[in-house]
Amino acid sequence: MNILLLLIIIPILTIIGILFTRDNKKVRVVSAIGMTFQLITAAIIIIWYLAERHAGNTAEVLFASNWVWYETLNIRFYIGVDGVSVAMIGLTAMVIFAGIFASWDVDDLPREFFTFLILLSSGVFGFFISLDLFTMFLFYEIAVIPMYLLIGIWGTGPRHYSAMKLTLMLMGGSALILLGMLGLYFNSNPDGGPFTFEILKIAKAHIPLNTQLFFFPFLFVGFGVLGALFPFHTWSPDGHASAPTAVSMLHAGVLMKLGGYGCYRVAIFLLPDAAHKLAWIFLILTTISVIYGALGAIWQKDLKYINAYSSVSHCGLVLFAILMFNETAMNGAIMQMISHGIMTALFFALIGMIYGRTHTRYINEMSGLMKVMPFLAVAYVIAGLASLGLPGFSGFVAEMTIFVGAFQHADTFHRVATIIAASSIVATAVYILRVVGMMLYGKINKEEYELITDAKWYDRLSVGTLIFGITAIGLAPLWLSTMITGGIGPVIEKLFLAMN
Amino acid sequence: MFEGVPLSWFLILSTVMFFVGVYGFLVRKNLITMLMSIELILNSVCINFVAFNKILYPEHMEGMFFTIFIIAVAAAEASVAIAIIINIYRRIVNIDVEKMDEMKY
Amino acid sequence: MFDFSYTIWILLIPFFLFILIGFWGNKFKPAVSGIVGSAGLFTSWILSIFTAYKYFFDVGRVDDVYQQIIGYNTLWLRFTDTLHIDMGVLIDPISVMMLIVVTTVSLMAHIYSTDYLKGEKGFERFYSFLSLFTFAMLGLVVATNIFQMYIFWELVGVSSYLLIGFYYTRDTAVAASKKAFIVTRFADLGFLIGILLLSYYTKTFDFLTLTSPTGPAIGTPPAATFIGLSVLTWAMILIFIGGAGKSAMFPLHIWLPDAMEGPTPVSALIHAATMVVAGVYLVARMFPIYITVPIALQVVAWVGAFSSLFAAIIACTQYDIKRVLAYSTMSQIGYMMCALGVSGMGGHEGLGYMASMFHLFTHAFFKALLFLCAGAIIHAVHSNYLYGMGGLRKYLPITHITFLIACLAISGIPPFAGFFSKDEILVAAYHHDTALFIIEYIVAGVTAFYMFRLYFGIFWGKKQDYHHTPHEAPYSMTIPLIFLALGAAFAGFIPFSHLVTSDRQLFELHTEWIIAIPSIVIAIIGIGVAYVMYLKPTDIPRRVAHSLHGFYTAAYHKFYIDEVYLFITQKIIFNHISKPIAWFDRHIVDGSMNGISYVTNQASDRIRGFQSGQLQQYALVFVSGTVILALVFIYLWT
Amino acid sequence: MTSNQFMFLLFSAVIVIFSILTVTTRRILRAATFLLFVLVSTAGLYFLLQYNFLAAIQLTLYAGGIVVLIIFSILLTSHIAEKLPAAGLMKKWPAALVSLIGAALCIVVILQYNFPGSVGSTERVNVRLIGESLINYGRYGYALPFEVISILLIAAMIGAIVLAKKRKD
Repeated sequence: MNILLLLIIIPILTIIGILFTRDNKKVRVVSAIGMTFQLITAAIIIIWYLAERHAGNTAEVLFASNWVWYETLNIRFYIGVDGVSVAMIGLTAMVIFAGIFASWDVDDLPREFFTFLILLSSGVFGFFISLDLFTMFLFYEIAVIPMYLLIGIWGTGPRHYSAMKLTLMLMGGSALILLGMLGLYFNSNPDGGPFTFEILKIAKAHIPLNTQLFFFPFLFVGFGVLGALFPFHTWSPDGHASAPTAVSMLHAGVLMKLGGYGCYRVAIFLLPDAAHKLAWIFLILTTISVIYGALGAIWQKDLKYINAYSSVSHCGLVLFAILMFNETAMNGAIMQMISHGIMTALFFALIGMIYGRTHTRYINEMSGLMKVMPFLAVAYVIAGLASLGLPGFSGFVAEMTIFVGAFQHADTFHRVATIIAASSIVATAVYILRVVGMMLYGKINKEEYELITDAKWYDRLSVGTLIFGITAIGLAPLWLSTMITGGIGPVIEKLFLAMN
Repeated sequence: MFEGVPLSWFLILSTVMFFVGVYGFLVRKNLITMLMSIELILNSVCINFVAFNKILYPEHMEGMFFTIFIIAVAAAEASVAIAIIINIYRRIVNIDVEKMDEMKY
Repeated sequence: MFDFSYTIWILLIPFFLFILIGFWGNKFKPAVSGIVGSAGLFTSWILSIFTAYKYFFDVGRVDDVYQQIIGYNTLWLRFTDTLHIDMGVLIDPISVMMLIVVTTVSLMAHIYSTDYLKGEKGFERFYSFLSLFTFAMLGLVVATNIFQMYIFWELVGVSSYLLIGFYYTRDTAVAASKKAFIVTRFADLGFLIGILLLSYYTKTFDFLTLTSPTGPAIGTPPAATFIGLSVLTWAMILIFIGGAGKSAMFPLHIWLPDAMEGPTPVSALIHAATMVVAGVYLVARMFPIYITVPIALQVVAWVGAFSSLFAAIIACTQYDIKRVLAYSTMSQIGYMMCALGVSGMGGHEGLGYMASMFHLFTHAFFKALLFLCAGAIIHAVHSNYLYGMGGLRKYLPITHITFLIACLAISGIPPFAGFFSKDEILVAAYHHDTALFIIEYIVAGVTAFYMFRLYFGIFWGKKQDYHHTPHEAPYSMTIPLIFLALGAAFAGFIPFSHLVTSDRQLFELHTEWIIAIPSIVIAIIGIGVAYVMYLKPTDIPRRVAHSLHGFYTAAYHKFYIDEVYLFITQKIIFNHISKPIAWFDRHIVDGSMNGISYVTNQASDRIRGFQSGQLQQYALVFVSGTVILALVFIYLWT
Repeated sequence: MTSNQFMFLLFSAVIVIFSILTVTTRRILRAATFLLFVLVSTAGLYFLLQYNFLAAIQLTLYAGGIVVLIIFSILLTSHIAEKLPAAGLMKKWPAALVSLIGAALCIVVILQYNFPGSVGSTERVNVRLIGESLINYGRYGYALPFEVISILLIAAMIGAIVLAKKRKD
């Protein structure tokens, strides 16, 4: 029995449990129990992984299991983790755990809501642990589809439009991914013999440059859509604005990371030569994403839009760093994924809680909330400070790793791009402080806000978990950095070979 | 042995009749008149069969037999069609084909 | 070798206080937070004093050279094999001096605030932020590498933000805090890029490696150039931009006057004595590198000199006493920067460096004292404005005396502390560049003038009708005043040239009376002018202002720098960049995505129209199709 | 002109004229009547071609059965006096065009094709022969189509009854 399977089995058991729960009120309890176990499992996996590495296990992936799924096409159910995926598992478990508590007061069809939410998370977990492109794609779809229902049914505002837009754009992306993956499959064995979907095997094959050049854009753009690559990011503001709290959290926190992870694990790792040749195009796009998202956020009035644009900026930084092709920047990219994942989940959780109390998301309609809900307001300030890259929080660690790493590039173009990207930290400060200043500080502007209550215990638990995450990484980043460095070794090695 | 009339005359006749039937089918709105147009089409085909049989292969009888079968099928078709028409008439008190577009899209 | 690893506790005590008061402060009575905070900081202060004693008088000096000692170091984050952030404590003359300054002023602010902020909402919040600031500032001064400095640099920035915005229900305070953070953040971007440049060429963050004469920055400087200047020059200029932002040098000074919206002890601690001198400290810390790139050092000198003059002129026209002090701070920091800029390396050449540090040290005392006095005055009259004050000397005797001492000190009247340090700066400037010397000389006079304008305006002048009789502050506020006044009076006798020098070797200092006497004279002239104009309410100030009409108005409006910034941020960035981007995103990028979906929709609608349900239409198409196919196959495709 | 030709032309004139009238008249009962004329004339053609049995079937089944059926249904669904609305021009013209082009195309093809003359001798088709063929399952036997047709007819009969039956609800 592979411990990684637990990550998929626990959600399924939880869903079964939810379906057999009579009382609608108990559904959330069942979900919470299930996701607590999930969180514990993830923690055990991380600790176990670190212990194995400490004990000198140098295998490329740990906890690997490989079952044949469909003999004829050589499709396998192949799971295993390295430093990067372990980190992502930890992130996902944390966000879904917080997400369950953040949606504690969903009254409308709670059974279905939690079922889809957990189904989505199981897709994400599956994606991160799979080492076979086919399995990966399968889990990817499992993660994306429930999103449509979750936004379409439980969303707010123009939810059908947003859900449709989001789903269609992501589906478009996944169509590209599918093409790219099939391209990889049919070129996975240029020397003859059966084709394979296994990532580690494809990585060893020598795919001709022209083929790589053809398929790389498919994969990178396909995953890039999910990673909010400019100009394919527009699903993000609308989608996030309409999605219910927990869905925004999971989506921005975790699902968008599938994009970055996919770019890293599939596009860059398997097509390194093409990555080298084409990196400059995408580097320009990602640099634009970073600046553009930050500047775009300054003008917005809707909290969720601000955060969505901020996500565009931060996720742009992830792809930006991945394209730098050196160990430090890559390390920073993964850390940024984790950091942004927790941070933005925290943001969306808080926005949901604030919206639930004030019934507006427009910052100019709110003022002085610090006074009536100190806990949420302080948490929001913390999230904001983390987001603008304050030392002591994870954002700083990730961004600095990216900037230092990217700046080590010998090429002037890359260093100029780094400087441009780094200037986003000022714009970030502007829009974060603008929100904090307008919404939390000042005097209370409406009488009904006087009656607002502060966070409930489940809100506190949800927010507390995430704050713990960002500060833990922010104060002691070394272990995480070391763990990730171990994971990205093979990718860097491959890129290095491709460079020469 | 049939003398005097060339095969092409029969064929031209049936062609004309056939396309008159087609025209009727395309233009008439009333379901029953459309059915009549179909009868015309069928009839023209029958004439073809018979003429081919008689003029080209007088020793065989396939054309005639097929005509018989067509007539039988036409009878069956007419009866079912009329049953349907009456049914439709009961439902929408009309047998205008243009009004029957519920199956669109 | 003496083990300095305990010094980490000087930082950690405030950090734990921050956590403790931040999380559990509201569980107890507010006073508990004040007492715990002050007591904790007292421990830190004792430790700092002990460290200073040990370092300067016991173990620090080996063969007449002060050693740079790594008291504590631990790996925090590794980027590459050579680039890594360590967290540690570097003990050398300037860091030890700063430890003293920071803990002393912070302790005074802590004690002072127990009464100053009594009864305010958020009392414990104030103390936790104060502890956070102290922690960050201490971390900054003892940084062993430039990245650690950057980390704490950001942290002092944020604690300054939080403390300026302490009265968060006041819109001006919120705006000021935002402004302070964003302006310094912008400067920090320069700092960050400077660090990146420096680290790219030297492959290290470590101060000791960077400043070592044989190190990668000095021993083997990178050959690369950019627009005619070496990358090292660029890196140092960029780093100086960071320092200029924190130290409120022109043109990044605009946040400092607004920052006076914060509680007065905060102004005293952060915006007078400690955080704003971080820029000076940064330049001093990197001084061995600056000395190898003269152009960067020129920039430092001129920016410093210009800021000092600029701020001094504005200070003469302001009525908010805290703002006057803020501009005065800016002016004095300009002095320090200028002193660094004119300094050389080693022995008497490094006089400017020594003088700058000396002035930093004395300035911390008298400027903190001035602010705390201002706090006591505001506490008494509930107003910030000069025209609401006058004749207070009888009501506030202790404040009066201490304020006078501070004014004399800042004006450079012997034997008060400011005289010694300012005099050395003038000497250093005189030997380096006459133009700079003249600027600084004028500034000395202007400083004396505006300080005594303040002094006479507050304590003399016409008597005001106060709502209730002003009364002297309680002991917890006057004791820090007296303590700092002692410092302001006698700190000048500390033999700095034996303690803090550019090459850490002591040298003998001689007072150059040829400079000192004119500087005393101009200070007395300044005081005299102020005496004439402000001792009694007269018409002279108005007439002077009138005769200098345009210039006066410009100075009164701070030379419209704020408006320029507002124009750039509001009009250009907000309205002409961000708004169009938002529009572009919604309408062009998203519009094209929606356009794709619209076209698809329309196309599908058209295609759907074919399936009309009209039987005869189908039949017509079918027949036509058949006919066309027949035609095609018979005639065209044979 | 032989008598055959004359008879043929006569019948075909009737057929063509009444066909056209069938599809153009606006009175539905007249259309049925004209259809009857067409069918009868067709039967006449069969007679001309000496397929007497076939002609008889045509007369009884078509003229006698189907047309009567049609007339019944007309009486059930329309008023006799009612004039059908004329078809729109947008409908007429394309249909006429397609029909004309189709007809012209077919006629041109027919005229261009050179049909071989008849070869075999002929014998008069008698009813016995037809009957034997219908139940013969050897060469030239039609037992299978015959059975199929009978099943079809039964199915159609049942289907027609079921369809036309009035629903209880």
